Amino acid sequence: MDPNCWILPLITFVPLVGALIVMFIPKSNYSAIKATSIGISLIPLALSVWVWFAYDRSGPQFPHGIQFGVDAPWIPSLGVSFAMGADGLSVPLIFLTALLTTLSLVYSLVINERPKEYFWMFLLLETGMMGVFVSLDFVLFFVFWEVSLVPMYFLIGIWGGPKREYAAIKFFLYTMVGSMAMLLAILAMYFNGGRTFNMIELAKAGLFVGPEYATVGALVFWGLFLGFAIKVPMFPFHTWLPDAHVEAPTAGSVILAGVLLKMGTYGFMRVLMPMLPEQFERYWWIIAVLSVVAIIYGAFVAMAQWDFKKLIAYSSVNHMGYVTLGCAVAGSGAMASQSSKILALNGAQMQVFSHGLLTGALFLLVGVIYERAHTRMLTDFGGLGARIPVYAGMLSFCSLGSLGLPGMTGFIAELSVLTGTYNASPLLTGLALIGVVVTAAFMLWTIQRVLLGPLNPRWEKMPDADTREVSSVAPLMALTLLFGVMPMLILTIFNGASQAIVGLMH
Amino acid sequence: MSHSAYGIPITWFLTLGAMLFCIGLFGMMVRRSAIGMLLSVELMLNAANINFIAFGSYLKLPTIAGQIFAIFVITLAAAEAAVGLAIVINIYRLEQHVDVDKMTAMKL
Amino acid sequence: MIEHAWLIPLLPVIAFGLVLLFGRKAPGNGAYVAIAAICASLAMSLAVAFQWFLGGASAAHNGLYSVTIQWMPVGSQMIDMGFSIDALSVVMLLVVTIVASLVQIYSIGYMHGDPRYPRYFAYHSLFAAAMLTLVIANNVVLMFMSWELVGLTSYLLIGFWFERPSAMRAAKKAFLVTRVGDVGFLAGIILIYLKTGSLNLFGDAGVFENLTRLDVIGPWGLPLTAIAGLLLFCGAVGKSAQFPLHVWLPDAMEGPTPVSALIHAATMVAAGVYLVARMYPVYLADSSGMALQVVAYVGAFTALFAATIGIAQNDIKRVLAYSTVSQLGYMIMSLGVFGYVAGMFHLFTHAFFKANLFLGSGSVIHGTGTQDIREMGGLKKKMPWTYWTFLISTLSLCGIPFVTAGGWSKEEILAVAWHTNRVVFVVGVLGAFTTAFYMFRLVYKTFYGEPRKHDIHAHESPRVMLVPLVILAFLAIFAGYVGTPWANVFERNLVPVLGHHYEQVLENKLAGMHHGFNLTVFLFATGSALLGIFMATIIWLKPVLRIEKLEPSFGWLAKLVENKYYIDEIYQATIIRGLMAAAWLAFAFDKWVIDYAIVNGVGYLTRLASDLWGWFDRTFVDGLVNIIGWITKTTGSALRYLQTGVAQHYIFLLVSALVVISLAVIAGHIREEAWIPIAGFYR
Amino acid sequence: MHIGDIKLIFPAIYMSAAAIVVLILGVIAARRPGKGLDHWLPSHYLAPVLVFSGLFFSAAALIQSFAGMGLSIEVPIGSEMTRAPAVALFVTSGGHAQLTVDPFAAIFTFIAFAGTLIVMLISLDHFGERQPHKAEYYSILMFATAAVSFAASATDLIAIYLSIEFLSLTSYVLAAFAKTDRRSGEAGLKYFLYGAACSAIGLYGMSILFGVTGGSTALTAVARGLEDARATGAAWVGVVFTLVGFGFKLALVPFHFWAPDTYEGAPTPVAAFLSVVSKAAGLAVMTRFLTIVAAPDEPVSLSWYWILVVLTAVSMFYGNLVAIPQRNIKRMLAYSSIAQVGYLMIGVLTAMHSFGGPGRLLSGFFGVPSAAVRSDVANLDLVTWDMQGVLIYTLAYLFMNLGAFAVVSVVGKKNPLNPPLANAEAYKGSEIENYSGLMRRSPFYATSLTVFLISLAGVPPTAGFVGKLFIFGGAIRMGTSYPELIVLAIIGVINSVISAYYYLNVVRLMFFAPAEGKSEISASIPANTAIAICLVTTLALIVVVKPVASLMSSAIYSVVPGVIR
Repeated sequence: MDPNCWILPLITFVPLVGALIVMFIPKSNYSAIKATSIGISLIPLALSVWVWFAYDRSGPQFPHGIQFGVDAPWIPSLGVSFAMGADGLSVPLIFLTALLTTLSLVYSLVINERPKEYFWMFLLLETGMMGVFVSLDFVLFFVFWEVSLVPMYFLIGIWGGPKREYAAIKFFLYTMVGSMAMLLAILAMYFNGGRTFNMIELAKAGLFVGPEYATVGALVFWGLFLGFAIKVPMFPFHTWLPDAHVEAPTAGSVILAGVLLKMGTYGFMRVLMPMLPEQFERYWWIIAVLSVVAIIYGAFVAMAQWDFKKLIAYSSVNHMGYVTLGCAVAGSGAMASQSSKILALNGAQMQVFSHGLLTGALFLLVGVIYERAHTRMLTDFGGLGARIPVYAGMLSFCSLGSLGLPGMTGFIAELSVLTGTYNASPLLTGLALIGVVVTAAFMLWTIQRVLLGPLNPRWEKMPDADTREVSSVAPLMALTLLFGVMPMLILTIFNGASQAIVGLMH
Repeated sequence: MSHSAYGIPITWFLTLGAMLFCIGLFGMMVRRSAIGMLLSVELMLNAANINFIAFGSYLKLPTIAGQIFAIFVITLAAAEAAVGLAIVINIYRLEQHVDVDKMTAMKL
Repeated sequence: MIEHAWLIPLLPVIAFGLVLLFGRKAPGNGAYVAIAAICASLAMSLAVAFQWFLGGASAAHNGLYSVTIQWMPVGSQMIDMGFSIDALSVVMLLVVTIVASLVQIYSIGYMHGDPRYPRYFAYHSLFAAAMLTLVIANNVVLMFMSWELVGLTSYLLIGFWFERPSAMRAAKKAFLVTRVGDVGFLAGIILIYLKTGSLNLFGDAGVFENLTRLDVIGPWGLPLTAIAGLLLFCGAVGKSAQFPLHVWLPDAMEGPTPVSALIHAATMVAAGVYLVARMYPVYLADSSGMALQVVAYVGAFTALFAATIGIAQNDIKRVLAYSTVSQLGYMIMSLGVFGYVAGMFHLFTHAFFKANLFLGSGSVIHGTGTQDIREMGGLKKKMPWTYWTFLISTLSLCGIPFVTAGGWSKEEILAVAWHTNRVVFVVGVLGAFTTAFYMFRLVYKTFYGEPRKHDIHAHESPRVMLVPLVILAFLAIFAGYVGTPWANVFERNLVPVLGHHYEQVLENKLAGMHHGFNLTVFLFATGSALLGIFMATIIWLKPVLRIEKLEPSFGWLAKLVENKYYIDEIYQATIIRGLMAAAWLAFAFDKWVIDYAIVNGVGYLTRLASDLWGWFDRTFVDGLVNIIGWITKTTGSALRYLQTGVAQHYIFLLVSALVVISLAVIAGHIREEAWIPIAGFYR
Repeated sequence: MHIGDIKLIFPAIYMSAAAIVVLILGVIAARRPGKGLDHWLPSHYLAPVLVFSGLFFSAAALIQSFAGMGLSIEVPIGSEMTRAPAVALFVTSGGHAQLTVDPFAAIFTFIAFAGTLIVMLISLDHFGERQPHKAEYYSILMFATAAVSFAASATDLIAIYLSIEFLSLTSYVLAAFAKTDRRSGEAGLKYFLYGAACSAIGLYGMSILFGVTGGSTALTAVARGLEDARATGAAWVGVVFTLVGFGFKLALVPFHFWAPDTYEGAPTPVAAFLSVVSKAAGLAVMTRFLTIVAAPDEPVSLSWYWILVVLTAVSMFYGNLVAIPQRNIKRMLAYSSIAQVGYLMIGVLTAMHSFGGPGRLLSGFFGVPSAAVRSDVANLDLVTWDMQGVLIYTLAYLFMNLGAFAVVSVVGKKNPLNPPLANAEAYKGSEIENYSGLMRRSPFYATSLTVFLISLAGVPPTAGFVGKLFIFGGAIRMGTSYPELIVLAIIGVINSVISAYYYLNVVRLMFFAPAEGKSEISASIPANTAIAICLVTTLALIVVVKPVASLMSSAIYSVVPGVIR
């Protein structure tokens, strides 16, 4: 292994140190708390940008090697090591996590109810999330996976909406069931893969190959799948998402949609595909069918919503459907040609990044309007386009982006995934295309409900978006446009990772 | 059964022990007063003593380990009785009765 | 200048950004910046055209100049993207820049005093940029991206006055209907990419070179080229408002009139025709010829169908909208019957006179303040300039030969139709007759006779609106000379665009067609037009034939036509209500079946189980249940209930558990009569 | 009878001596209140200091036992010389040691001492100054700790019975200690009656074992006796009855009936002591008994091994499900500790398989394990995962449970002695509603209780998770050859989710519910130090796992006496 590079542990644990610092600030001093928290969250952001540029696009990818690697002994008797590293798959996610956390903190400047605990929890959450994307040892991965669960529970539970407690406990138990199934699967992999938790060795070890391991392999595969599918969320396990989103505070649901959902898909691409290629190829069509159902089902249900936030939550189900579809196609064995599998996986990763940016922005915008109107029911709005032009511009930009208008990342992702899927099964592509139209329908219907039409007299004096709100949404919009017009910048990173993963899937 | 050295086979002692044990156990279940239950415990302990001594002496090469164990058991039975009575008296001082059936302040 | 062709779309984009951000403060609050940009693009386009056609550049680059940059990596290969210049794109560049600049100049007058004035010009520049990118794109995905952006700008401009609910709905309808078409276009792109392995049109690895790989029999017995062709045609149907996706264009008239002139007459709707023309090799490579058949018949049907509806419309802009749909039908029809050059030539001329008609109607509306032609009349004297330019364009639209440009292009189409497909020819002639009939009905109703509503004091529009009208009228006449049967400059330059192989295919499809003046076609075309005009005059100018007398027999037909064959109502009933019902059903399923029944159900059951025990133990504590009844009931049910608080019960349960365990343990050994050895063991 | 090296058992002796000293000081002070010894050397502050120094003695014993582990020395018994394990004490004829202070026993002694230290810190705060009979309380507590260390090292039926009884008697008294409180009296009585019955049954079982296996009370001899007496039904009944005695101490399901009432009634520090330290003793004895004597025969008929598997599963489900509707937090913690025993038993069963498993039964010289075992001995590090699960989870359980009880005692502390039974309703100290809005009133206690509860639920990065990782890991490792262990692991996972529900219910109340009108909670320094110690260990275990894991794995080794390295 090349010499330990301590950048990733730094990115992961700076927020934790920050959280401790915030704990010592007196509770009454709101401004100090907010300033230090945002200041601290800037450090990982800066480091992640440095990692983005220092990352060697053609360098070693996950199963064959790792970049920015660090490996220290932790529990040698069990084969547990403090191993971290990043490759094409995780570098953008690290940047996304850092960016969304900073923007959420900027947006949360308005929180004045128990701000100390709020910011403290947020920084702890950032450590948890960052840890998941960088850790290369299953025990470390599992610890960070659960660490990110607890602060989110409190964020929803304390600062949430009316039904927050129900939503919080539902969110916690749902994810815990998944992670417990994952724990057993990890342990089984540990014993089958030569008594080590290190992901690289496990990926190389060729787990559960051969007929005698058929049942055990299937059990392990579906255990891991359950853990990740609940987090994505995939079709049958998605019912916690609307409740959690609707009840979470604005910044909370931005992080929930922007990053926490990505842990599920990251799991698919980092664990399921490279480590269990044989099982994945046997069950890929189940995942594909579930994802297409999610795309169509999510779109239709979103159309029937009157609560703005719930609508966006269901649209996330629709968007994440594309990601899992991309993964399924990438693992479809002989069904698709190599280049279309790589294209599908590129599309999936692009959709992950684009969904993070766009849905994060949308949730911020919903928060902006909720603070002014204290209602999220679409029936109460109307004709705001004239009254608050800046907000209207931002909302229409993001909505059009999320319905896949070309010139933005959404379109590139959907195009790649659909092209890849076409090769595997034209029927699924056809169905997914229906989803595209219905998504366009409900997004436009929302814009019409909120911005167009005659101005609802209640909002005569509604002030336009102020600098805090604009500064938290503008970077996201800029990035969507930048990567939409010039996908070269980010796709070269994804491309390396996809080639490595698809290469493993023979 | 074969004629053993002591005239009577070991099974007689074992059955005596078993009967004493069952009486003690039944006593624990049925008695209302705590004192009654203490008595039953003593019965059970003595049943075990009988077993020990019987086994100790009836082995092909008899050992005194059985009797040693019995002596320990007796001393401990005494200690137990002392502690038990102390607790029962304390209860009586508080509630003027030692009827176990009525003591259901803490349940489910 | 050709190397800098990529500047042409870039200037309007810069203008869009500037006007959007500093609209209010810019000179002429945004208008002059936008117009300056579009005029610069116009100048550059003219320069490119001059250099291409006359400067010998086309020969230098043997018909195609294409430049690409790296865009997206896929595995080892790299997808790249760029722009290309050939005769077809130069023609379109000219059309778009000319009409766009004239319309923007016209808009200064028309939109004067609108509260969101700068934003109107920003959207205009964005539209121009998107359209120009579409025209010079050489990569199918770049075409699709600009295609969607064009759709977006039409959505923004139609819904410009979004306070009006009707405008808002029209905008959403336009976007969604075109989006349905775009999905087909996207599917076509995917199919082409997968089969030919590349997204670039030109170059030896490009799409056009290895179309043969597409020509393999796919599903439903059709070759994949036919399917790809049909899918691309879906996009064209959506964007160029062909039947059945034409419903959005008439409603799009909600937008400002200059917008209708530019977007819904000249340029955007023509994008569909341009797409089919640009991808013509795909249609030619189709061995079964199915795709072109469908294109032809859809075009023909739309032409006639829209023309008939045009007759019964009373809103001046809706009449022109249906006439556009019908004329687009003509272009698509001509492409369908291998009239590749004729179609493009008609597009070229149509852009000018239709834009002129719309701007004319704009100035009429601007003058009279109403759009309903039944309230107009006698404007001839009050608005002479508008009247004359309107009349010239109407003649051009009806296809009067020799004088007007429209005449040449329509005659060209009918000539090709005469040669290849007689059914289409007959439909074309009928279409020409109906077009002349409803156009002159419109002219007589608005300009002749006495003003029906007296409070309208019509006044001529300001000069800034009239100048573009005059220029367009001039073009409506002289644009035709480019493609007269004798000196067909158009054909000489356009056909090589297809590339030598497909040029040959086109040649033998049109073998034996008389390339000069065709008397019979001429007679039919002009005859039908004049007959149309005559019928209109005897009904509306000098009421010889009372229209009311025809009422009883043709009443139902008029009703039917008036309501646009109830197409909108059918859509409303089927698709839209169906979608909403599906949405409600899905949500109900999600809420009740999955969320409530399964998830909460499980949660509820465990809550229920524990609460049940809680309730059960509360009742027991209060009730004096007798011991025997209590023992049998409790051991069966709640575990928690076991914790009765009475010491004896604990010991009882202990003993019963012990007995059960011992029996279970011994069970294994009873059969081995295990007890006997004990006695033997001891003395 | 060869006495053997006394230094090994010194911690227990030291503890009893210290108890006596505290008792005498207490008596003297009680006779002359005010100016006497009570003034300048209050006994109840002396006790924790003595226990603290006891810690060091137990550490020394641990090191010495490590040195002696596996070695055997020639021992003169009566006339001839016999070989006995170096760490053996009171070796009887035939080389059977009554007490074997091997690392396994030394670690449990250390755990017991640490546990008692924390319990004493909690008691200092809970009872405050004016507790009558202070000295007696602390000395009995110290006697109980001595009993635990004896029990941990007992490898002879008599020694086991004596130490278990000694521990039980002391804890009966402790349970009933709040003399004026009716609930404590009742708790003590129920505990006593149930305990007496169970120990009597256990004794009867031992008598049968003694008889059937040829008249020797040493575990190793009993194991060999069982080898040929296996056929007789009596042998199995004997084993089952003996297990009742240990099961009572562990509060395994059918023998748990005393636990809820006793925990609720007894003063909170005593409940803490019962739930952790006395359970540790039970666990030590159970593990030693099972690994040495046990031999679930092959093919596995309905032998008592399967009974244990069923009991483990049932106690996990019973503990967790019945804890959900509880309204009193002490009662809830009682049921939760029953469930925790379930997890511990998975570890014990795994440990049993890896050493006491079939075919590996001790044969030959005083139970020197067969060749297979010796091979495992060689590479200590390889044989991980199977054995140390029990010890690591015990350590984690010790600190998180004691932490939870510490916070409960601080929050529920109405007045030094629980109010008399009459106004039981008034005494809402340990009702769960009492915890609503605790976060606003006292954030330190709320956050620490949250950490403990989350750790009990097994959520990383707490000690609970580390414990569960080892337990489930061991189960899955052995599970490949004994599938029932995988089933237990799955049941364990399901139960941690169920347990998360009622643990989080308390957390929910503390954080989300409004704290109308409840007073600020304050506690003295000892309680805060106790909570701090537990908090640090619960959070830090995941970092310090490396040394702890290797220490535990070598300790478990020594369970089998006479293992020659």
